[in-house]
Amino acid sequence: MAAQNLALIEAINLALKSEMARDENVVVLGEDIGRNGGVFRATVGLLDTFGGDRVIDTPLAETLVAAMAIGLSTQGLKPVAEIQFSGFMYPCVDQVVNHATRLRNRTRGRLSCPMVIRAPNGGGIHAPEHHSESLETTFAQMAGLRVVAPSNPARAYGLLLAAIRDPDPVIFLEPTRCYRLFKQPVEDDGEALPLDTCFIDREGSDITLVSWGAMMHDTRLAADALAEEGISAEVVDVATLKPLDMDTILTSVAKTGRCVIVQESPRAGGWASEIAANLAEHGLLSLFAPVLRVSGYDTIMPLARQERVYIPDTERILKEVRKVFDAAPKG
Amino acid sequence: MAAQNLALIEAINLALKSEMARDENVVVLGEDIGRNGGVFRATVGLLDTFGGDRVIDTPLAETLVAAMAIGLSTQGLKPVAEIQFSGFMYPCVDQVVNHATRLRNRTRGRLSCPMVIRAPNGGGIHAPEHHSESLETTFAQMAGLRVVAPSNPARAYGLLLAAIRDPDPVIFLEPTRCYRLFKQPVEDDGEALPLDTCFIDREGSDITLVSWGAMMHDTRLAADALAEEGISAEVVDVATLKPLDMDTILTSVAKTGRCVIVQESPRAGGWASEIAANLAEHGLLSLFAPVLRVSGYDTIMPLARQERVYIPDTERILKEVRKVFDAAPKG
Amino acid sequence: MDSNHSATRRVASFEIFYTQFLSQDGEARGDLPAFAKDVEQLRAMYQLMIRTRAFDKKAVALQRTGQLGTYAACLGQEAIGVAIGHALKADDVFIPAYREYAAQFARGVPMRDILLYWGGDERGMNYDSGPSMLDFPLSVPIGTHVPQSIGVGYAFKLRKEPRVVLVSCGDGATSKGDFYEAVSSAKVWNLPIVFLVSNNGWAISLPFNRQTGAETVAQKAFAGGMPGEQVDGNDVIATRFVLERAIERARRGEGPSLVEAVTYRLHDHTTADDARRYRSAEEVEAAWDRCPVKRYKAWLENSGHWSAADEEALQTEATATAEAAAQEFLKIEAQAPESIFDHLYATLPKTLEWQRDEVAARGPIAGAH
Amino acid sequence: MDSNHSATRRVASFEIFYTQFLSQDGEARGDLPAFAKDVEQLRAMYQLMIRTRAFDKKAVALQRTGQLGTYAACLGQEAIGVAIGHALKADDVFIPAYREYAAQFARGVPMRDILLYWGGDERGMNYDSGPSMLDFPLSVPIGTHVPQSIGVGYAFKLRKEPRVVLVSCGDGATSKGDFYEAVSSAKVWNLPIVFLVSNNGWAISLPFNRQTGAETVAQKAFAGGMPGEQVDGNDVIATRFVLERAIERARRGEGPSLVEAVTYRLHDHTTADDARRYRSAEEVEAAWDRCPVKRYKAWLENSGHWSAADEEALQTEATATAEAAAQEFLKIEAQAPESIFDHLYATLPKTLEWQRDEVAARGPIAGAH
Ligand SMILES: Cc1ncc(C[n+]2csc(CCOP(=O)(O)OP(=O)(O)O)c2C)c(N)n1
Ligand SMILES: Cc1ncc(C[n+]2csc(CCOP(=O)(O)OP(=O)(O)O)c2C)c(N)n1
Ligand SMILES: [Mg+2]
Ligand SMILES: [Mg+2]
Repeated sequence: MAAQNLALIEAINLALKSEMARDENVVVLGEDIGRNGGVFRATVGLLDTFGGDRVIDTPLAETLVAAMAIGLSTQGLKPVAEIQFSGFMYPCVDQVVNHATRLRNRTRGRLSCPMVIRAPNGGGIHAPEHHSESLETTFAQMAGLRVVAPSNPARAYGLLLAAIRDPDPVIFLEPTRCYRLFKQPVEDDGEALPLDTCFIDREGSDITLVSWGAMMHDTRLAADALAEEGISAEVVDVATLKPLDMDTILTSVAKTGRCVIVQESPRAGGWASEIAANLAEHGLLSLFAPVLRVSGYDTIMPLARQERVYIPDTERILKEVRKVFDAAPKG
Repeated sequence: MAAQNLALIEAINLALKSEMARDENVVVLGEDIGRNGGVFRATVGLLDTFGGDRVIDTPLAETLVAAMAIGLSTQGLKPVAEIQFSGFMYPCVDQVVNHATRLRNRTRGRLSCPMVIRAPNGGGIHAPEHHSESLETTFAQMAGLRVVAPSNPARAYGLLLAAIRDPDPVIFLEPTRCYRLFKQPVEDDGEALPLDTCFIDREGSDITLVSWGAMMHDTRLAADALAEEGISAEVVDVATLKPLDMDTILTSVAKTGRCVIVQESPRAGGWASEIAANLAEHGLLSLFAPVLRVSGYDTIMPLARQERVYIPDTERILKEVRKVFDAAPKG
Repeated sequence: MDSNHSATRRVASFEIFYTQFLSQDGEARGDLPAFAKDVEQLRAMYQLMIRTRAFDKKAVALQRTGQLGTYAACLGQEAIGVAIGHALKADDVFIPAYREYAAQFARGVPMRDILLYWGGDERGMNYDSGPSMLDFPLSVPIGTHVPQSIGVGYAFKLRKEPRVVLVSCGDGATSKGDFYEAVSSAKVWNLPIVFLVSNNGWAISLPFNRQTGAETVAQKAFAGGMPGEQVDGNDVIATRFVLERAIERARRGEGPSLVEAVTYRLHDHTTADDARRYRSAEEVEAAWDRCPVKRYKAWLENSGHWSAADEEALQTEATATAEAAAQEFLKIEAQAPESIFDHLYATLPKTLEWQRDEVAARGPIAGAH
Repeated sequence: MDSNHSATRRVASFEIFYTQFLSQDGEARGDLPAFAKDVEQLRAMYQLMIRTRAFDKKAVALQRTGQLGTYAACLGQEAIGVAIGHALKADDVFIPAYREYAAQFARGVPMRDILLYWGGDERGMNYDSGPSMLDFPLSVPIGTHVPQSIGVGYAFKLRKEPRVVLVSCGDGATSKGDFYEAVSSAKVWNLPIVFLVSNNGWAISLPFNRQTGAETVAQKAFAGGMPGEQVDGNDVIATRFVLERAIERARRGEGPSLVEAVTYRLHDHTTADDARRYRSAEEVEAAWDRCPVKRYKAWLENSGHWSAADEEALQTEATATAEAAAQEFLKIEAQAPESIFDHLYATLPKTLEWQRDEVAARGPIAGAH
């Protein structure tokens, strides 16, 4: 099968189609995902292809969506639920943490919840209030869960396949502002990507830049800018946030001695802190300089006019990188 | 007024009584808090003293409890809501993050939510399933919120007064297994403690031990054990978790050069990671050794029989402390 | 239910009533309510309806030309907002959904603020004049605002104030647990709350008959032992009448109730939506026949309360008013970037000052405005 | 509601029926259901009730002597569990609240497992025999399990399997949004679900009339357009009859319904509770007159289906059975400490292996067992 040039949202759609065709137990559910094809069009065409039994428009009730996915998953189905924006996932939290993540443990393996909850995550598209939040850490804290945040179309495709096939619950957070930002060749080969390994997005030797989701785009741009200055940045995509593959990051930092972590969510309690804490524990001796975090501020996500004040950009990334090199000059 | 010797739960009760007497706008609400006096007896006597209008038994609906508190707080009342166990706070999350934390910001200061949600937090009392969770990081991530976790009766009294008087929403997490663990003289002087400063629980020079809530107790025991070995541990109580006072911790670490952080919640994404990340950023040059975290495991909180496998204890704290001194011997 | 079985007896029964004064063609049925004797009020209601429609049109136009963010039009639902605006007293509290602009205007929200809000500016929620100063800003997370009414109503009751809270939401919101937690409990304390549900038949692409198994929204009131009733939400006379009755009952201490205003969303869900994907042109066309403006205008004219000259003057004024609001909106200065810290807490904690300073030092950012 | 107004018409009406076959004193009313012709079944139902009561007593005794954790007794509510156990088919799915031990026993859960659960051991949820292998473990977060029934019922419907899911909860749970999100939507897909609410009058210290403004739980069904009915939950014949009817209707594809079983909690809420703080001795005493065992026994005896000798043999056997379960429970070996990692994921991620290794290396911990 030839690779098609796809935007990220199209790769999501392709993965859903592909896996629904391959496995009749896969069902999708959520608000406006049927006839309407999803508010971002992730589920376009599924209703016509797979019918209303497997493409389930739910009432406007996010707790129900999560709970229904739990119920479906206990019966051998593989539900892939969509929440319209990650800011509306909070009503799912109780169901996920108090049920989905622990049914296997509670029943000593008798029942389990192989289910996926997908949602667009993050800001940058001038959307209305509550449509631009970053929820990864809310979920990544929860034991028994996997959290995935792809950064490009090919990874979105392969990781979504992996998430659907995984025997445990997975939260799948898609980078809203990258949905149509760029295209990439994606082959519909049905190949899943591993769910527990960071991607080395680009190799480098002077500093390790770590990010995930939409911020990977700006991180790549920052690496480009650094390259022009003769600084070689290794870029790590932590697309599988939970469980966290620190080995790849530690190996990289052992090589570069410097690390900056980039996230969009507020600073305090973000996943960047988890990574930095692991570096403070295991990487201290390889570090030439403090580990710096570039993040959203500890504020409410501003409405559209000020969202760019909040969201980190290349300039802010480069500023922190410079601080690192000021503390530990190259060479 | 003479100080009384009180257990932590009694200090909570005293603070509620004291503040309800002082300020007629204070109301308490929650499940079984009226005639029953609360499942842990935190609200005993309030109904008789202040009447059913101000001591509100709510239906069994935690979203409602949080939303009702929001509504009350917008009208100039000062609601103090109780959730029976922190594991049942998840249905409050949406109301807290999508409304309480941001009403002030959304209305540019026109409306606000001066409210407190209290709950017992953590395990160790052989309670049933879902009664032993640690929720502080779930909330400490949220911008616009304060999160408080007292570790002894006197601080519980002074911090609860401060929380009630604070003009913004506060999550107040009480250490369940310390409710009746020890008593302490508490004076009903109506004096609030500051909401943005760590307590130096004990001064020391060789290592900084950082903790909060119930784990403070074991951390103090660990410091005692270290003192016998001639190691002087400074113990910092981060009772006001959010916003986080890193200055006190950094000052301490600048002095000791070593740091171990102790938390009960799972390791990944816990508040210990936030503190360690800040140390990796600002304290790297004063650190002689890696920053180690002692924490619950990244598992579901086990049922009662195995809860002690999960909850960190003095032995586990001392083991990490020894690793630190192995990496950077004293002297 | 095998209700005839001798071991079985009936223990409770419930009824739902529907009220409509003005037929689709503007004919009056039955004795009109007392307020209908006050011609000035009748005219004011019509004026508010038309101004709202003009505003709505302008807002959509601003969005289509890239001058406004996503906007949720109220086309076809104006009568409900007008009825709310006229039924509430100044010191009542309104907790709105997002299509009752007419009510917000009546309570003093400047049109500019609504534009600011959808334009992505927090200042659009700082209603600073008239009764709206007491009101909540609209809630985007559907239905989550509904249980907050319980706290507001409880505060009124605790203080023995003769005030009422009206909380509104859409039919979609009635699927949310938040809605039911409020409905189930309001009567426990007999609170002065009116729950108003604008059932416009759709929640984005989901029709009402796929939203719930219930035949009406009104019957959901029974889950809380409250009265529930339906009204023709495109009949401004009926809607105001039914709402006023519910509000005054609540004010007299007779407790909460639920009103389902049956209406239709004539526009796309928002400007980001294309309703043709999920509903037929015929359905929408048929709904235009039930348009609240058409019907009310016909009745006002037939009753001699409204003339062609009145109409012309109003249309001109309404368009100008909307245009003026748009200009005011477009000219407003950007907030300072560091204003994102201004109302985070009553006082910014000192540990966050460096973040504000960083933003302030950086100055204006490309793309922020 | 001013229902006589000429602009107002009735558009819907609803009724709630209550079913009781056996009076408080064990007199039968009306024609008994068909299953009452099968004496073996009638006796089996009684036996299950008595065994459950003996179990309950033993569990409380274990707790009082420090050999069990907090335990939620089912005293006074045994008829409901028995009815469920007899009404469900083997391949149906039961999603229980926490007082239907009789139903769980009927479906194959060993008594030992219930003790293990309240003893703080996850193995108490690994039901490994009989129909219970399909069932959910009980849900401590009140009401949260209720909407999960929608997914289970949907799976049955999707696969065209003639199976039913029965989900049970208490009156307190009916205040939770989770409950309503399920009730509101079940009929959208006409799912084969029976919602069973055991209304025992109390949610810990909150009496039903402070729990909700609704007069009955049954009427909450109307929020989802489903049938709702009440049954005397202390009448095992009526409860089984009503449940079977609801279950078989669901199985025939006629959709979901809600059954409110009116009962009373004769025990404290749990062994950690002291009900004397919030309810009177008179109330409890009066409730003992409505005890499900007393009434059913009287009727069985009067009907000649049960003798004093039967009773004596059963009591002896039931006590011995409970005792044996207790011994089995007390003798079970502790799980290995590192078992807390065993079922976290299908396969433990390699990044967590060091944690398991740390626990394993440490060995047994004081206080863990
Ligand atoms: C909790 C939540 N889920 C989903 C959305 C996305 N969304 C916005 S409006 C809407 C439909 C609302 O329907 P309804 O309540 O009937 O109001 P209407 O738009 O018809 O006025 C949806 C699903 C949201 N804003 N909040
Ligand atoms: C979400 C949640 N909130 C609070 C509790 C604490 N709690 C346990 S049982 C109970 C009362 C339950 O009442 P009801 O549903 O009527 O069941 P019953 O105990 O009467 O059988 C409460 C408040 C809980 N377990 N879960
Ligand atoms: Mg609608
Ligand atoms: Mg009950």
